[in-house]
Amino acid sequence: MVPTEAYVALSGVLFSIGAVGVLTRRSAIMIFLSVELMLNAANLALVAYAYHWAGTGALTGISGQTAVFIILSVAAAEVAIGLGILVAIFRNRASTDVNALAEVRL
Amino acid sequence: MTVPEGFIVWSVLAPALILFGFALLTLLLAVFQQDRGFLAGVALTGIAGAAVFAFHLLMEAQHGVAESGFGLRYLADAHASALTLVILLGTALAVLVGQGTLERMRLDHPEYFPLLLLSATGGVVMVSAGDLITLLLGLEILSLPVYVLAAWRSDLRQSQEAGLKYFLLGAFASALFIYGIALTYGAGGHFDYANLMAAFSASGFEANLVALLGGAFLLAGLGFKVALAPFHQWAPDVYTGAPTPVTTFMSVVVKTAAFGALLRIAATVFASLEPGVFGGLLPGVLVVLVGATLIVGNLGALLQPGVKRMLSYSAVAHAGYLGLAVLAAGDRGMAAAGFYLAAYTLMNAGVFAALTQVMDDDDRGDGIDRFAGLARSRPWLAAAMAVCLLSLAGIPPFAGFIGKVLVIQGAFGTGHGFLAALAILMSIVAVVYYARVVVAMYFREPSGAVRTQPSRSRPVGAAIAIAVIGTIVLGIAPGLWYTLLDRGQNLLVFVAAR
Amino acid sequence: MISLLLILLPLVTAVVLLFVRTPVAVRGIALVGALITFVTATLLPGSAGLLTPWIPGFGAYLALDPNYAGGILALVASLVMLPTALWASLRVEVNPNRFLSALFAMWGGLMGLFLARDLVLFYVFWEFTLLPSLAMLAGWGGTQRRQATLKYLLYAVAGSFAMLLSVAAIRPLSGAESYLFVDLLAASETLDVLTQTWLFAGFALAFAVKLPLFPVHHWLVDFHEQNHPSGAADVAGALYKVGGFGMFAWALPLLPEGAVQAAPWLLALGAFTAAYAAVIAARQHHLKRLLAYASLSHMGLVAVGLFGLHLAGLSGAMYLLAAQMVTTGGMFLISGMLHARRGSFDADSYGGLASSAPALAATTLLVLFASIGVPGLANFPGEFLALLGAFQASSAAGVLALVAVIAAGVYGVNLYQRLYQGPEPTPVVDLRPLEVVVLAPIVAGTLWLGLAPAPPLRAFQADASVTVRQVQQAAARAEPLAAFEAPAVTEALAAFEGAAVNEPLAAFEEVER
Amino acid sequence: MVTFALLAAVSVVGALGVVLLRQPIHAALALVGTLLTLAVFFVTLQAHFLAAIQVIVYAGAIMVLFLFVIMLLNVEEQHAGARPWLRWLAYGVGVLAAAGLIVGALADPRQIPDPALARAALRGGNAGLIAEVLFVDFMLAFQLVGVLLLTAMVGAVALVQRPQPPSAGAISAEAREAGLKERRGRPGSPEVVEAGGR
Repeated sequence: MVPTEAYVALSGVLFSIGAVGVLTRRSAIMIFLSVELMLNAANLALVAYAYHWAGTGALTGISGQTAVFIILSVAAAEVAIGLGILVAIFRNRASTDVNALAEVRL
Repeated sequence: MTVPEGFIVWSVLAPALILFGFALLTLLLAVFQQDRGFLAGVALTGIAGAAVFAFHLLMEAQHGVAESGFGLRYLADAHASALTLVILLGTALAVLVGQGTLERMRLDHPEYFPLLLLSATGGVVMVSAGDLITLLLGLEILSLPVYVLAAWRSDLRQSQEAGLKYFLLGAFASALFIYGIALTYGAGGHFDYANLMAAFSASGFEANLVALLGGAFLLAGLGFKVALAPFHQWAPDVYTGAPTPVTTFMSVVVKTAAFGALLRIAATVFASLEPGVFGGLLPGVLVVLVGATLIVGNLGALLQPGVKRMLSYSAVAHAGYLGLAVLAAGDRGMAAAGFYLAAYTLMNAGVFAALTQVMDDDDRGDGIDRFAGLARSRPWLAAAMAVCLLSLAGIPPFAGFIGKVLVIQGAFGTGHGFLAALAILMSIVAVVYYARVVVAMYFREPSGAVRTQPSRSRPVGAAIAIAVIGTIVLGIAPGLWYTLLDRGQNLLVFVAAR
Repeated sequence: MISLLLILLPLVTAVVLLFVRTPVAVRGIALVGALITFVTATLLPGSAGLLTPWIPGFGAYLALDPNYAGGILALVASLVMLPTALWASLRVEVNPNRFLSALFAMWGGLMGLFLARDLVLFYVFWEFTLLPSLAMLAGWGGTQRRQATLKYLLYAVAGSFAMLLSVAAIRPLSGAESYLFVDLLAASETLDVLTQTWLFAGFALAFAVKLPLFPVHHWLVDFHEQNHPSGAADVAGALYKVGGFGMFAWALPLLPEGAVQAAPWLLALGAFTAAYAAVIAARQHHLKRLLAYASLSHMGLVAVGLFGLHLAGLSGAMYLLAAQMVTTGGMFLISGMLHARRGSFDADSYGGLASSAPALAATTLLVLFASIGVPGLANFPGEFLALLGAFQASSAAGVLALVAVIAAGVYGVNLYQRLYQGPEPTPVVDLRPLEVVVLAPIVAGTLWLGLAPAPPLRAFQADASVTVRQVQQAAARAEPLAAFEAPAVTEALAAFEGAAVNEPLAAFEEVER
Repeated sequence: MVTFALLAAVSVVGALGVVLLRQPIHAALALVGTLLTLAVFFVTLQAHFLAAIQVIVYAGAIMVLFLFVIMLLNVEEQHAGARPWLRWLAYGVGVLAAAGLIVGALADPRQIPDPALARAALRGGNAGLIAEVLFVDFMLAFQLVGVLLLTAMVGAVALVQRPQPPSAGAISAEAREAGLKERRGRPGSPEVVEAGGR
């Protein structure tokens, strides 16, 4: 059996890659995709720790999984707003203009 | 599986529920009723209703009956109720400013009011949250409407960029925060503060590094929201790009909610971490961030030509002063921050409200030239602006001064004298850039090139009046508010530790 | 209660004046407000103080004590403010209601400043008083007022914020119960030398700006030169030179070890300031600049008295502070009256006024002589005791300070000659009845402080003895920091131990006779 | 163990694809790959319900939305030439963060959990068990999720359902009609344009 620490370490790697994506990519949608990657890394860590706590006999193991469920809906809400902003910008401009605006320098 | 008895306590939710209910009401009414004044009235009624309940809870907390519900996942102690009141105050001021300016700025969308109320609901949840998941949800409910509002001006590229940038960095911050939740859960096995505290202070707790990393990520996530350097870079652009009424809301309510949450986490969960090998790392990081924020915010403000942008940087700088209170969160820092946030809400909302009267109809034109001679053309507006600016600069007898003394005393009490000295040094810099506006208003002749007749609006005037009177009253009789915070202090720790 | 009333009355008057427009009403309200406030001030000695919590939990109190040294200063300041308000209501033409409002706000702030016995409250009044003085300069100043205001603001704020740091730090570091003077005094022993020195430095910076002392005095001259020609704002500014009072009332007794470390340096600075300013004053042609430098010179003497850390010097410094309020204030009022006649502040454009305006000349002579320290008039007792203290601390500083006193004689007499003697270009009107009314309190104050110095001096001495005791204990307790050597102070202490408490006073009374 | 290493490698490659691939479409598909490997991990960690959700909601619904928007907006990444130092700084921060997190995770001194116990406690992470926690412990959070989704809906609608940009928005229909008529009558007259603009 793979120890939960390995999963957490993997999630750390994925999370860091996502963070680098946020900092280096320039188009809004790519930044947003990187954020989704970070969220998923966090979910992996949560599930791994849920397993850990269940395995140590603590009663709260399952609540980690439940938190993932809630974070999924948070992500969905964010996606709704984020894509809404992008589309709103798109609607107000000619389609060729979007790239210029969607490029956000951080 | 049944819900344990006494688990659900509706009364603690009252302020949030009322706000949410009125958000829905304004949303429905907006379909039939296009009259902005009416919608604003409904929104203000909701805010007042929520304030009544929050005040009741605050009074109960004074008498030792701090309520909580959902198994300590939602707290209505002095800290939560007091900051709820501050959030409601900021929201009410933003409603007034919006009502008075949105029509003029041709931004007259009726969704403004429900979105503000929804956002405020999120803020109330944040300051009352007793566990990290509730806090996260509050944070999101707070943030999403603000993203929308920041991008409100469909005709102004600046505003849309502000919205997009704010959203992207907000989402990034949320991701950091969520990862922090995951690590904290990994270290403590719980999401609620009470159990986390118990786990962290239990003997034999060894997962220090995981807990510290969790704390660092939570700090970074909330640091983005309150614009602590180096997570502040979005703030000047977004505050400047967003429509000014929205900036009013953003700069006070978002900051209050995020600081409220940060203070509580710092005072409970991470205060119980044993020093251990990496002890002092978390406060150390915070010290660096606060110092950097003070420097970046104040020097940044000094270099800005536009007043709105200067105020945006000044909002960053004030996050630094509040950061001092977070360092002393376990001590008297929470009460100090509660006072500072109230003062900051009044004076900052006041200054932005006054700014809307000086800027022109498409929400542009914040050059210092516009303020030239304002003392002659609009003496009361100029005086109000001057009071708010002086208060922001920390000059007595205004509320900002008392706030500053409180946080600086807290910093000394926890041994951060050096940081306090830095804060004071930076305050001198701050006087220079605030004084520039005052000097323009009172000394410079109006230049013919710019329009010198600022607009007049009754609701904005009301907001400014509330802000100025509040700033003066809190400066002269700070005990009115500080006592409520200070007396609730013990209960707060008691609630968290129970 | 009287103390609270004394603070609130001018503030209420100030607020009321903001809303009044008709000239008659403005004058009436100002006159009534000033009279009531002054009468309240005369009730001050011996009245009960005030002590109620202000910010509970933070340890700040609304603490006012009229029976401290500040009570006397408040009374004297009110005596000077009364004619100033009257004069301003006659002479300020543009927006007189707002000018008077600022003046009354300043009055209230000063009263609070002198009476406060809680450090936070003191600081609040300290800073609050800055605002009306800024407003008067900014709104009614001369052509260079913008620059003068900014300079004043920056100096004042930089100093004040340094003090704020010390104010905020002193309670948590010493573990005092509250910010009340008595609590801080009791807890101050727990602070070590280094902490005390740093805290003292914070106070000293603020007080040095407002004292003012040599390197940080630059704002003063511009401030006076640019203020409204009536001189009313200058009078308020002269009353606001409260750095010496802050030292006496707060910094020295609370931080005796820090004081012992810093005193020799500050003593030297004070003596230098006194001499330097007096010499410069002798070369000035602009009347207000001259008065500004003269006032600076007096403040140097105040510093000399204070930092001798000697009973006589300390009480003399306070006495000099009170006396110069009357004399400097009076001189600024007279300068305003001269300006009303000739429209100029150039001393050389005057001359020979004595023949056409004998009453004005006589009054000027009296106030000017008091100002330069002629025995029997207001400044003399204070100057004498301050010098006495200085000599006991360091004879070099004493000699330097003596130079200042002598130079004062030179520029004082010279000024009188330039204004009132010699050929007269055109005759001017003598004192008008209203001007007599304005100057009457000044003359009365000059004579009162000159002829009956003992009661106020005793009061000052009682308070100064607290400081002296603190300093003695500090010196006995601690080795000086290696970096700082304080031979002058050790000498001063040795000298003090030989002198009985009342000896300086006795010596002084002898001279009087 | 080998399976884990293999899948971990796949997920990291997918993640790198998100960050490095030029075409947004490719990057999005790389993310879908990573999400699917995560679903497999969820299964091995006794979270079957979440694995299903991950595939259906995340890799399915949310990513489809992303792809839709990418297609709709026809986004093409123009390569960032500016600020290479920021890029390197970001790489540095990323490597440091990854190293810190790996050390943090692996240096955790606590005992490795007992798989049998975990399996018994999690019972495969089935929906019923999650529901029990969700509707009791997380009841408040669950309600707040409802508020959040409503907020998102209102926000999205407010963003998209907006009156046309202000050049038209401020003019009432009649005024515009009148202005247009006038303009048609006297083409190019500046005063009329002014009047129409009010």
